[in-house]
Amino acid sequence: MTAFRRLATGGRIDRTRRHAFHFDGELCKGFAGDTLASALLAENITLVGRSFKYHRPRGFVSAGVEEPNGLFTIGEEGRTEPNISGTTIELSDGLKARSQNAWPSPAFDMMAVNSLAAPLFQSGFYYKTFMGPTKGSWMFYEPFIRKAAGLGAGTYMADPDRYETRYAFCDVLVIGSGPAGLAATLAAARTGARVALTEQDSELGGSLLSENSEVNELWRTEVIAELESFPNVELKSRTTAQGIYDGNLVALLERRDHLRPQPRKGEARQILVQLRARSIVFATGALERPLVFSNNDRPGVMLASALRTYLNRYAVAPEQRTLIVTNNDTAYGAAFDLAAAGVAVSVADHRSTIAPALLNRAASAGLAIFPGTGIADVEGSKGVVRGRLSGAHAAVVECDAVGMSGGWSPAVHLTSHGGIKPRYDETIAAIVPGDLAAGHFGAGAVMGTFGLASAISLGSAAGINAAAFAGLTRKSKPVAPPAGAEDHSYSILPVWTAPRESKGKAFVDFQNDVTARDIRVAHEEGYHSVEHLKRYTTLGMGTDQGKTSNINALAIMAGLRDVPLADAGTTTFRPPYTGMAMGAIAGRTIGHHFRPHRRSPLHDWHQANGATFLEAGLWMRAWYYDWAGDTPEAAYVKEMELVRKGVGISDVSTLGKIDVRGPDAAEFLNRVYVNGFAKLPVGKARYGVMLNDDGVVLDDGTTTRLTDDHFYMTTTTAQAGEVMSWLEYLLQTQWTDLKVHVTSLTDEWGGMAVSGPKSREALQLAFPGSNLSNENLPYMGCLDIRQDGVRIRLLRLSFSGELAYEVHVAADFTASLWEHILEAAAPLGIKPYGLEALASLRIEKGHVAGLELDHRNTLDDLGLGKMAGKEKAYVGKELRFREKLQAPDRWSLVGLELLEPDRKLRGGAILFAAGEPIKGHGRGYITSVTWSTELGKFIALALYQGGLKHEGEEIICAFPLKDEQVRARIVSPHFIDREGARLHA
Amino acid sequence: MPSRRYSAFALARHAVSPDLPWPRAWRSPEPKKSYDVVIIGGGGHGLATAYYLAKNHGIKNVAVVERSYIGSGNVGRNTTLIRSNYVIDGNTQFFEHSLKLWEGLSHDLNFNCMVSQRGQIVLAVSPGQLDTFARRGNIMRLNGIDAEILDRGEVIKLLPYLDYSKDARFPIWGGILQQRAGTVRHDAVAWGYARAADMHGIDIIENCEVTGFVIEDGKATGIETSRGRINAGRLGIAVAGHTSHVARLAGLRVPVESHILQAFVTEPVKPMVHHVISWGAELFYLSQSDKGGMVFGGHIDGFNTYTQRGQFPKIQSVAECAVSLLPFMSRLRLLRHWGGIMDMAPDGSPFICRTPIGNLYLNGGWCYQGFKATPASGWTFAHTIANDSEHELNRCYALDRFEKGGELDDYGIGNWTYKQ
Amino acid sequence: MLERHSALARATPYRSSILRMGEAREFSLVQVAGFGKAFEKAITPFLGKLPAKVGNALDQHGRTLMRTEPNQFWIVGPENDDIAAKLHTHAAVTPLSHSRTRIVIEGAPARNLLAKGIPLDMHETAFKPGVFAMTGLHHTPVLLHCVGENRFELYAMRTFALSVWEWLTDAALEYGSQIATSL
Amino acid sequence: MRIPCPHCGERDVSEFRYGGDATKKRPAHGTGDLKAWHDFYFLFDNPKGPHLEYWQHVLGCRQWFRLERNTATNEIGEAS
Ligand SMILES: Cc1cc2nc3c(=O)[nH]c(=O)nc-3n(C[C@H](O)[C@H](O)[C@H](O)COP(=O)(O)OP(=O)(O)OC[C@H]3O[C@@H](n4cnc5c(N)ncnc54)[C@H](O)[C@@H]3O)c2cc1C
Ligand SMILES: NC(=O)c1ccc[n+]([C@@H]2O[C@H](COP(=O)([O-])OP(=O)(O)OC[C@H]3O[C@@H](n4cnc5c(N)ncnc54)[C@H](O)[C@@H]3O)[C@@H](O)[C@H]2O)c1
Ligand SMILES: Cc1cc2nc3c(=O)[nH]c(=O)nc-3n(C[C@H](O)[C@H](O)[C@H](O)COP(=O)(O)O)c2cc1C
Ligand SMILES: [Zn+2]
Repeated sequence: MTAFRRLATGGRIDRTRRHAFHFDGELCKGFAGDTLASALLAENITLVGRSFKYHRPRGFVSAGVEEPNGLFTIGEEGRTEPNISGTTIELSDGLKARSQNAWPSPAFDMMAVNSLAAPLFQSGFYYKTFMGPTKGSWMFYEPFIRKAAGLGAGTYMADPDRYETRYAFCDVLVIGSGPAGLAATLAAARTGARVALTEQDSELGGSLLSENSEVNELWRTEVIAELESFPNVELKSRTTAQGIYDGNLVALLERRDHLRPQPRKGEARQILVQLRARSIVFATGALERPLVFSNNDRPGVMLASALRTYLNRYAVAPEQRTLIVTNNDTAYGAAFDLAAAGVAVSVADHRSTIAPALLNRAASAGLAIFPGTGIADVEGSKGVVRGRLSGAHAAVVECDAVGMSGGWSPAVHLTSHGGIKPRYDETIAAIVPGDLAAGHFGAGAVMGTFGLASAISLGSAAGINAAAFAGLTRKSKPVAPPAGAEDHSYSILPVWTAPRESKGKAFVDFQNDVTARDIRVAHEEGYHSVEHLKRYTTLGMGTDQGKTSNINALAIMAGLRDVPLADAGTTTFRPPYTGMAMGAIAGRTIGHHFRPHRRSPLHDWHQANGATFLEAGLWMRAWYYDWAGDTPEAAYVKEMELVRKGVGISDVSTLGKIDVRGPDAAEFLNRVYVNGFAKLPVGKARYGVMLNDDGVVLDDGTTTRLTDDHFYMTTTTAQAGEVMSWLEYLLQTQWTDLKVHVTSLTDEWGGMAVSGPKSREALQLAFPGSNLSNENLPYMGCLDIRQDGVRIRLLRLSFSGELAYEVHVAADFTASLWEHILEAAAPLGIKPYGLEALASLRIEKGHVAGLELDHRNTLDDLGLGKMAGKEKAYVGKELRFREKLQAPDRWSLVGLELLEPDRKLRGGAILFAAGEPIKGHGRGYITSVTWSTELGKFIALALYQGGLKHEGEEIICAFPLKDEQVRARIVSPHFIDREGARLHA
Repeated sequence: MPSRRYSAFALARHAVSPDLPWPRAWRSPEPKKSYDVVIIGGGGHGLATAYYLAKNHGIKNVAVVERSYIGSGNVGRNTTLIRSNYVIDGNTQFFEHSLKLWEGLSHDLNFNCMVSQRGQIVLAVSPGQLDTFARRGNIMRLNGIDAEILDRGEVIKLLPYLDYSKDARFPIWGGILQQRAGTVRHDAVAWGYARAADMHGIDIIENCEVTGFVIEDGKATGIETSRGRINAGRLGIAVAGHTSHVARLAGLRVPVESHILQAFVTEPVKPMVHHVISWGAELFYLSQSDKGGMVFGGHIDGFNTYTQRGQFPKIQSVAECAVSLLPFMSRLRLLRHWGGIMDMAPDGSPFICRTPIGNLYLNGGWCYQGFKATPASGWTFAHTIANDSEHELNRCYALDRFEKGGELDDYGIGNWTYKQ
Repeated sequence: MLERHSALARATPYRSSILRMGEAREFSLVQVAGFGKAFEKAITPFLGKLPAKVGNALDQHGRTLMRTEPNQFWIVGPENDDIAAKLHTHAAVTPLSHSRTRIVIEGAPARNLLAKGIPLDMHETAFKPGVFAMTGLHHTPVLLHCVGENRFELYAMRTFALSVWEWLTDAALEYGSQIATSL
Repeated sequence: MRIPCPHCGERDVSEFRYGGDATKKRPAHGTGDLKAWHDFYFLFDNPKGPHLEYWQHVLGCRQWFRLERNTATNEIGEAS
């Protein structure tokens, strides 16, 4: 019966440092250097979970990242982490691990009844049922299916830990620290290259750590010692190369949480490194494959190499007897080491002829060898009791553990991320890398060369070649192998599937409970392509991504289809190589730091003076001020009245500002704006509209001519970046003959709008020395003045429709000037007004803004058609005249007045002509709404079919989301001061 | 030959007699010399088109030719969101028709596509955005489509695990819910349509790449393929990301650019997220698959490519969205990520139409909305091919609409393929 | 009297024994641009030798010249520098002193800190004193100038400066004092 | 992906902004040639293979330039 024990001596564990940990609430003990898996085995806990579909008892299969079975939920509260494989978790004191898919416990699991219904759950059964009785029935079944699936349970609590990201660069990156990787690193380092070695394991050494050879261990420590002496070498253990991206970008996940479950302040739990390597050496080794036979999922059935690792690295061995079943040479390594540790070992070898060297050594080590013999089945329910052999020797062997080896699969994953398909190699019955990309090199088991000496010599060569590719050609002497290192011959007899007669389930993908029979069913139904096989059976789609199962499955399917494995192909290898925390990918760019805040030069003032802010794109904008009220609804009305009746000041620093200059500046603007700018007089501003090439409105703003060849352009806040890039595009790629320079001044200048009938008075108080008379600074005029030696630009523009000015000044002075104006004009009752009022005032005036400029509307839709130059050429002129863009019944800009005093207009309401049925898409919709202080009613801007042709008509504004319909009248969008008397006052 | 119908009974029968073989879902026939109709592209749209040609129009001498394995394209790699929340006249009706077809699809195909109407919530991050959502919702209601507007409090009730703290960079102002929206098991759609089409005698020919067209005096009469020449009375192109490439073989230059969109899945966990969640701060959407993985995605990488590999900066920004909106995602582990090639149209809306070449029809320009469109796309494309004229549902999806200014820009993004 | 108000006036200061980080004010930044080689000839008398390619900086006459575009230079000088006036008639001169906030980062961990957010090789053999680069930090455009072995001047957009500062001080948590994340 | 800016050298793709097919010839303005403008703006060759395209070093020197890139492999060629 399956049983394991800890040996008194040996292994790499530190017996002086004990760790206490909990498994399903039970207190267990282990040592530093243990993994959760080795510690549990040492405690003879072999049944650690249940499979997710059939709820079969499961134990550890492997000792590494490929583990399909031994998954746990570790940590508590915000640190709860499901689906962690016990073979990769380093034991730490106080670790809490819980089993999955088992209730109340793995040993006694209620859901085990599932296995009775097992015959139903063959591949694809979901697609064949749960359809009835009615159409929507799936909605009834789905919750049960969902509950049953899903492995471990996560937590809703936020993750308390910190993650960081980092950029790094090097000449040569070596992935994997086995003999091949160590040799490559050393050889590359000797050329003077900047070398990084990355190893997912906690120690460097790879497969060497699983051996018990003193010479090899000596070699390992000497090489590492020499590497540590190089300033140009970075050794990263606990760092997994997760993916390789275009441009030789390698995503490395560095784990820092191994020994401290709760990191200190500012200390990252994990770090994602984006490393750019000039060249890469793959030394990722190979993963052993299970054999497919009945009940091969019983706890105690493991990979032979895993038994060897547990023995040599963790000093954990099967109680007394072990049965090794293999089709190749490597399993003998495990067999000999186990025998040497006093375990009685029998070996069933599918091959009838075995290398004499092995047979002799076996004989002297006292192993029972059964050539030409495989395994048909294992007996035992929650562990193995005995193995039933078949073939030349149909013996029954009592044992505590079964070590299986179906051959080796090179870890080719990373070599394939760039899109290069791996290929099948007959001689070792394995998938090996296809051609490597330029700058990529490989050595050791990953390339399918399974020998120590060759791993080192080829690794050393790869290191030198990689350095040379990165431009470092200095001589570097090859790395010498350990004394007496040799390449044992490697032979394998591929056997992919169990002898037919046995009836128990034979698993291919342990985690997803995919059996050989499921593959047969997929074949019957025609899901032949490896991709269909995968998707139909979910094979290889688990947390292990099929590291142990893919090749066996492909081979079985190839066999059923009777095509050579080479033609079957493989599924696509995708990053990440092993699961990686989402938090690590996001790093610190989350929460408050998710995206930068863009702040006006007046931000601090707003904050200190009762402003409530609103996110507008990246900008933080002063929405309304508490002097006017504590809700936006209350405040904006007060702020509007202030502007209509007296004077207010508002922050317009967010406007895009662009410096346009050069001999051809006027010509340039004349081309990008629909209206003329060539003849704009110096000292004058003009409102302009730009189209995109497609003839749709891109942006609007005012542009001022400062001198003949110098203009000051403003854009909308939202489009500033787009417009800037667009102007640069035109100048740098299309109109390269134009001598024009554009520079963004958005950050250089702050701006404020001083608006209201009393605005001139206000500014006069602020700038007593300047002549602000209507003559000297008329509407659309520009005047540069100085105050305390600081240049201030006064633009007589109005967004609100009142007499108004924009005051622009260098950013650092904006707050000070703002305060100066507030003080100077205090007698007039000047106060700040925010974004909400700003937007409402412009609605009353009928100025279009973001909600109307949504890339769907034309000049004519917005009632601006008249602006466009008839004769001159401008961007968008041609496509603007496309048939449908000129159609008379297009939706175009109108104003609306609410006709039902006690009710409300709402943005997003759909418009209908009075009396017509309220359905379909209507004749338009409301873009922006406000309460009009001037008119004492709700008004809105809207787009309506045919536009102002319908002026005066009564229409219906439907808002079915609130079961509302209100009556409104179509009016001019210019609700106030149509003839513009106030502007020119 | 045993009945090919799927049912609990059939399952039971196979359970008791394990050696009773299941019938093939679809045959893999050798291409015939000639067909009445050949559909190019064995994705969702191509297969659906073939199925509706047989079912709605009685045209059964049909082949679907697929370069690789069916479902190898976007239908097999998308984030499976279905919805019908469109504002533009034409889009609204088309996508609602699609959603109605989804609702009956498993029954219709006798194949469980796991149509899960778990509801989609789109989150607004500003009052202005809430207004644009309101317009959307109102249009939906006025066209008989379900929609509810949610205030912040209602969102908190439905999705208590989002970040509502003061640290949230973009506070949630509310959202819009379509309860009938949801997800569908993507591969099942390809397989279900293929199997149902096959039952009508339609040939599904995999590993058969179209390499050229046979065009005689302005009419398409056949195709050259990697498996030889196939003659056809009529030809339909439904190759999504490869639209330009295949159309060019017929001498057509089309308003489509191929861009990569990435998708992501975490390790499977027990049910946590019971809706489809979309975010208004940056394009981001997430749902939990029945297998338990969080399936999510963002915007396209932003430059044209035919590689199915994404760039890391986009991967990062999507992860940032995920963790910022759903802080608990931080500890979940990314299992796999991949990409698909999308046929981006300037206005983000598709083409289902005749072409300047006789007997040649085009279905493309799907951007990231093509999966939800699959049934209606097949339905209307079949109609267009069968009748050599557009169905009223796809009349607005003409190839030459830009010449006339007939853009259908549902989100007001503007005519840029790399922004849509 | 009008006074200058820094974008970082309200920022939480950063303290650390190994890393110095703070705003360096009192500088003038002038951008000069022109067309073709002629303009370079015209401004050389006032500025001296011009950096040959984008990315090179030269210190001379108490000023730092940086070529920021093929036909454009940045002149960083003392706050009261009058160079703008001198160049006015010879090139397109644009004062930008207020558009950028200059942050000095100095100390052993400086390079590691910057490597957390700047997608450039910060290795001392790669990013040497006298080199500058225009690149991105926290999604915003920045100009990073290496002015000493482990001393850098970072020019951030004024409207983003506080966010960049918040990002930097958060990233530097492991080297020094805690800061509140939300300001 | 790494993109070689002609002025700043090789940089991370995240510093750039894509600008579309650079082989398209922009028709003259003011000709009223609707067809030419339609084809220029709305039609794409969208080749699977070599592609000459515009990029702007938007977080760097802000210069627009042409770049050769293979859309089938993302292999980067010359920038000009
Ligand atoms: C990551 C991602 C996420 C998405 N998310 C969603 C979503 O949530 N909701 C949604 O509605 N849409 C989504 N989409 C979009 C949707 O998947 C596609 O629009 C839709 O699948 C396209 O239709 P299709 O299924 O026919 O395309 P495909 O499945 O790509 O079919 C096209 C087929 O044509 C074949 N083909 C190409 N060239 C040739 C040739 N020369 N000869 C023969 N065959 C050829 C291809 O191999 C392919 O199988 C997403 C797309 C992606 C990539
Ligand atoms: N079939 C065989 O005979 C066989 C099979 C395997 C190993 N071996 C022996 O192993 C040695 C081969 O040496 P090797 O160096 O090629 O392989 P190795 O197994 O010794 O080392 C590979 C290392 O790469 C690491 N690794 C894998 N993927 C990684 C990733 N994505 N990121 C970071 N680290 C990763 C692994 O953790 C491991 O430490 C030889 O001594 C050989 O005899 C033999
Ligand atoms: C909705 C959805 C869910 C997925 N879930 C998983 C999963 O749980 N495990 C997995 O390995 N892959 C999953 N995938 C990804 C596929 O394995 C595969 O990567 C994707 O279909 C693209 O195919 P390719 O990687 O072969 O190019 C999922 C894909 C989709 C579209
Ligand atoms: Zn550059």
